[in-house]
Amino acid sequence: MKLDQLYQEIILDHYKRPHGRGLREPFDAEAHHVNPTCGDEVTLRVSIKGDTVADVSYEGMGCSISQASASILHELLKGGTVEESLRRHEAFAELMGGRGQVEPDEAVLEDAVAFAGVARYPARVKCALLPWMAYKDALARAVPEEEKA
Amino acid sequence: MKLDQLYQEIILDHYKRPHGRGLREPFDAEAHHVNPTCGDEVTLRVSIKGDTVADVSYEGMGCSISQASASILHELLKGGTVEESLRRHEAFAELMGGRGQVEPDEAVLEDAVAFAGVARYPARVKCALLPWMAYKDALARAVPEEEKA
Amino acid sequence: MNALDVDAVRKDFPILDREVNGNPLVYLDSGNTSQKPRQVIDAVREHYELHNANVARSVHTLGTEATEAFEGAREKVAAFVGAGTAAEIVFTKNSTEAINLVAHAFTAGAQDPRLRLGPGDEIVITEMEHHSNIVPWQLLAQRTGATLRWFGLTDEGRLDLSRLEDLINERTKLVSVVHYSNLLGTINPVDVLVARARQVGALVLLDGSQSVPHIPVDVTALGADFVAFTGHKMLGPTGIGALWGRFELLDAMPPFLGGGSMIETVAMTGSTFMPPPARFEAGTPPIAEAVGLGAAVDYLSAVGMDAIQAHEKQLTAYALDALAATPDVRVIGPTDTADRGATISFTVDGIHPHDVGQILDDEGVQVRVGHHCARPTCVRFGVPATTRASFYLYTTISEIDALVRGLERVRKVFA
Amino acid sequence: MNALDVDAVRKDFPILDREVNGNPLVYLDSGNTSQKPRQVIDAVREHYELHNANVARSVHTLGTEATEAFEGAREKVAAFVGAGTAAEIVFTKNSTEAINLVAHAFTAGAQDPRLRLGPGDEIVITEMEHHSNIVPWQLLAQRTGATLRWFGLTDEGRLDLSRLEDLINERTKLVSVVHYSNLLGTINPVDVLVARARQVGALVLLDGSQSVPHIPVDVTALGADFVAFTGHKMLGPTGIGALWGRFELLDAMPPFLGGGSMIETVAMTGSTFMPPPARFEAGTPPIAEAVGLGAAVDYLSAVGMDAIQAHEKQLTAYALDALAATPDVRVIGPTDTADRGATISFTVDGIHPHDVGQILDDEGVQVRVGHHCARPTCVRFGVPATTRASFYLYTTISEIDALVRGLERVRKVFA
Ligand SMILES: Cc1ncc(COP(=O)(O)O)c(C=O)c1O
Ligand SMILES: Cc1ncc(COP(=O)(O)O)c(C=O)c1O
Repeated sequence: MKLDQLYQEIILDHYKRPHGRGLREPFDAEAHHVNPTCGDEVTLRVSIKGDTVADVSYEGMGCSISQASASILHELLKGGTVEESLRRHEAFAELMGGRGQVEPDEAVLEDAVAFAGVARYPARVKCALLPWMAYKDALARAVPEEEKA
Repeated sequence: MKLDQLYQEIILDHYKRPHGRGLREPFDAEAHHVNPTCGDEVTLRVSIKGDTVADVSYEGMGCSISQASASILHELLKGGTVEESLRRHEAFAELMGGRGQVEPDEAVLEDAVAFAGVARYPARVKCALLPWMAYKDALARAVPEEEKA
Repeated sequence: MNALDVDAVRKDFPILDREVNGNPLVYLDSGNTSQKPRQVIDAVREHYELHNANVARSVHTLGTEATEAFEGAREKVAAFVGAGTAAEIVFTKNSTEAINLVAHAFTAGAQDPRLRLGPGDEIVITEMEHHSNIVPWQLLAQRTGATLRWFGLTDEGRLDLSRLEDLINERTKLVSVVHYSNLLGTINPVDVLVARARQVGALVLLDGSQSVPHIPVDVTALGADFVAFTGHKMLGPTGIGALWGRFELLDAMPPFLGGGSMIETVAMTGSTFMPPPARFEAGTPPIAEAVGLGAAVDYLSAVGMDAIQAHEKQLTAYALDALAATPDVRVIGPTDTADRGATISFTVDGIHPHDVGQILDDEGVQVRVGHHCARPTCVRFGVPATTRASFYLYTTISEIDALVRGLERVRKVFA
Repeated sequence: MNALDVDAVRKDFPILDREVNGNPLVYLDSGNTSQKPRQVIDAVREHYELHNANVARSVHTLGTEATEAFEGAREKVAAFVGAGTAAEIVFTKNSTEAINLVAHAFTAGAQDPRLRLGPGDEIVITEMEHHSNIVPWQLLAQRTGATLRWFGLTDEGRLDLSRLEDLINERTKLVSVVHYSNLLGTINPVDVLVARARQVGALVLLDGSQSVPHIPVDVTALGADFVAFTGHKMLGPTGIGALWGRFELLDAMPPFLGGGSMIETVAMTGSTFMPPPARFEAGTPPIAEAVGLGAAVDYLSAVGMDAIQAHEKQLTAYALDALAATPDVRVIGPTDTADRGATISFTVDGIHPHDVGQILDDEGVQVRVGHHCARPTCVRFGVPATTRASFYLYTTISEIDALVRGLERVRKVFA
């Protein structure tokens, strides 16, 4: 069943019991993203300590896909290095843009491989990407270009 | 042949040898009309003496139909009463709007019955009407409403 | 009035034979765009296969045929909405353009005092407008310094008319209100608004995008100055809409888009313009689309707008009852059939509309989810989005049953 | 490059089987609007029969299919004109709207200095423009107090470039020029104009309404900032056109029409807008029309734009020779095939174009007569109107013979 691939157990679990939800202090930057077609919103904060993503906190309204995606993002990126987070970001974006043709790398994406089914639903891809776009935006503000070089 | 009904001998004659062409003095009012789709233009003057249309003079650029129509208008209206000219105007407009279904009254329209065939060509009806519309306009300016009453 | 034979109607809509995700298509998104009967699809095809040419510019036979078809469609549309003359129908690309066209007629330097707008002047809308009847006025207010004001809504989803006299006052230049809300289903009391606007000398625009397709509309009887509507929601093609306006008022308006076919004469140093409707139809118009829209209003008239309204009322009553019986469903908008159309927005407790829509889609049931281009209405009712089912002449009771069954499945997935 | 097989092409155009006044249709009015191949007509029909839904708003299957078809069409059109990305293609209702959209981006208070326009600033056009590339600039000049200037023409129907440096100068904000004149057939030297505009920092808009359908156009290589074109002249449906613009520049432009789908978020107190192209596509777009236009560019690409250009060059050479051999015919515009397209305007001594067109129509030959929405060009050449024959990929040599035979009959009737 196609629908079961979309609403995988992992996704529904994260949706019902989101991890790391809530906006926390301290943080280095915040980004607010909206999906204009459906009105889903997420506010996301990052706290960077040296090379490490010390915290990702978020708050938002949206469907199961966008909410679960934020929860999994938190799990996946918090505590890792900034570089690692960008690698995971890229892998996730690639998976979502792959229209179901991209084989996800479980070593990089862990629980997020559950989103492979979402890639088959073009209308939902934006939901899954919403927190990730906000993350990238917040990170760019927290770590200015000069510093990265 | 449909085309022969459009380009009747009378129409072609009036086109090649127009009657009363040229702008003359004295005149009471002038009207300039343009057909925006094709650029045909006519400038038409009326001179009214009492109840009589003393002169209709005109100048214009346009196709055989609009030019012949101006020439026949001159023939038909000049020298008659204002009231008669309006009756002829009405009969001509009715003929042109009739899509070929109106039987023209030769007693009223004389040579202008030759335009019966034009009514079948919606794109050309405006050409035939151009000088008649200018006439009505000029007349309205020459004979203000109050006076008519 | 003849009753509507929904089985016969459905045979005219080829798409209704389709399956979606292995289930028969249950199209409950007509408020978004309607499906098209064979008669409309064929009219467009035939036009291209036999009569295609540009209009108003040619003496040749094809051009004459195309022009007659195009102007004939204008006459049909005019008759359909009760316009005084066909010259009162301006073809646009959609409702949105029709509304923007009116908005651009208002300027600080307008010759006609009714269209002169500046600081201190007010435009009044409502909190239940589609974005297409909000943003043009926000942009106009920015351009001119005029103030935008709006009616609030009652909890039932009706206009809050308690501040009528305050909101529509001597400073009001224009009242622009949706006739039939695309989110709430509410049908607004046009008579009350028009009467008050007349008292203060304000113009009235009705957004008829949802009313013209679904209920008999007589623009003359309504008493407004402008009515905007859109072809694709009334069985017609995409790419065409219309603005009806009182001729005298249209004639007082300056041109909007400039270009071919709207001019009287052009010189490099300046141009003069045609009377309406040509003045507002710059460039090649949607010709085949007008022909299709003409076929659409023929179809609607043949079925009968009264019959369509009665059919939709029956569906709405049935659906409202069915949804009332489901405890976790909350209808946003009027919950009885008085002054409401066949568009029902609702939320399902604890489940986001996106997820509701997704699972319904799996069952073949096509509903719209989101803010329905009426975000302020969502904000007013404290919801980020809703699920919306909207019906039309081809909708059946059993399709509403499919919706209700689908909602059970939604609950199961998210249990 | 494969040569064009005109017999095979003609089989794809159902209308070409038609008779007009008892004669086979000879359609020589493609510059006005083109005929449509079966492939385009079918794509539109199939869309309505199988995939019709609104776009960008639904999670349901039909909505997803319609959105993919619509955005897929944008990608096809982008590739067809060599745009960097599909986001550089804004769908409009026709060329005219595309040009007006750009005109409305210029205001006194614009944030971007390139779009700031007021007294002292200049906009430059030419004497060979279509009304759609004249009137929007006249209206803009009126709104802002800017000055409209224009290139004159040589007797041969070319731009008079002798005043290039004077006309395009430090005060020039925009140069808006037709790429391929719809009256004269002249193809203008874009490189010269762009180079000069770049020197003085002016933007360049090309009216590609006639070029995009008939010659290979690569917007990136042309170096302009905007190119406007229209679907119905390139085998596509009516009701759709496009504006190509450099993304960075589109992104600097304020919205034009306000409404659904162009917003990011709407509150009663103010709204924010989407990036291009959505920012400029308010309301329901011409969805089925985009699908049809996508099929049209597929068709053109399959035949090959090089092959079409070569075919038309051959027809033009033949027609220019044939007309040169008729002593009472005067061609208005270039009389050789260098830098000219397959559109030939002419006058017949002593016979008004209306009469020429009427008699040709009786023979089945469909030509356009009048000022072709380019009245200033007529004035420049001292004629009230012309007769115009314009060719396309389906035109044959024997159709040009029919035109010449028709002209003999014209002479006979008016002998
Ligand atoms: C050169 C030129 N520009 C602009 C236009 C206007 O195109 P449309 O009528 O599709 O807006 C045309 C065609 O009519 C044209 O030939
Ligand atoms: C109430 C209302 N107004 C305006 C519109 C805009 O119509 P269109 O998108 O056809 O311009 C719609 C539909 O989307 C609507 O429902």
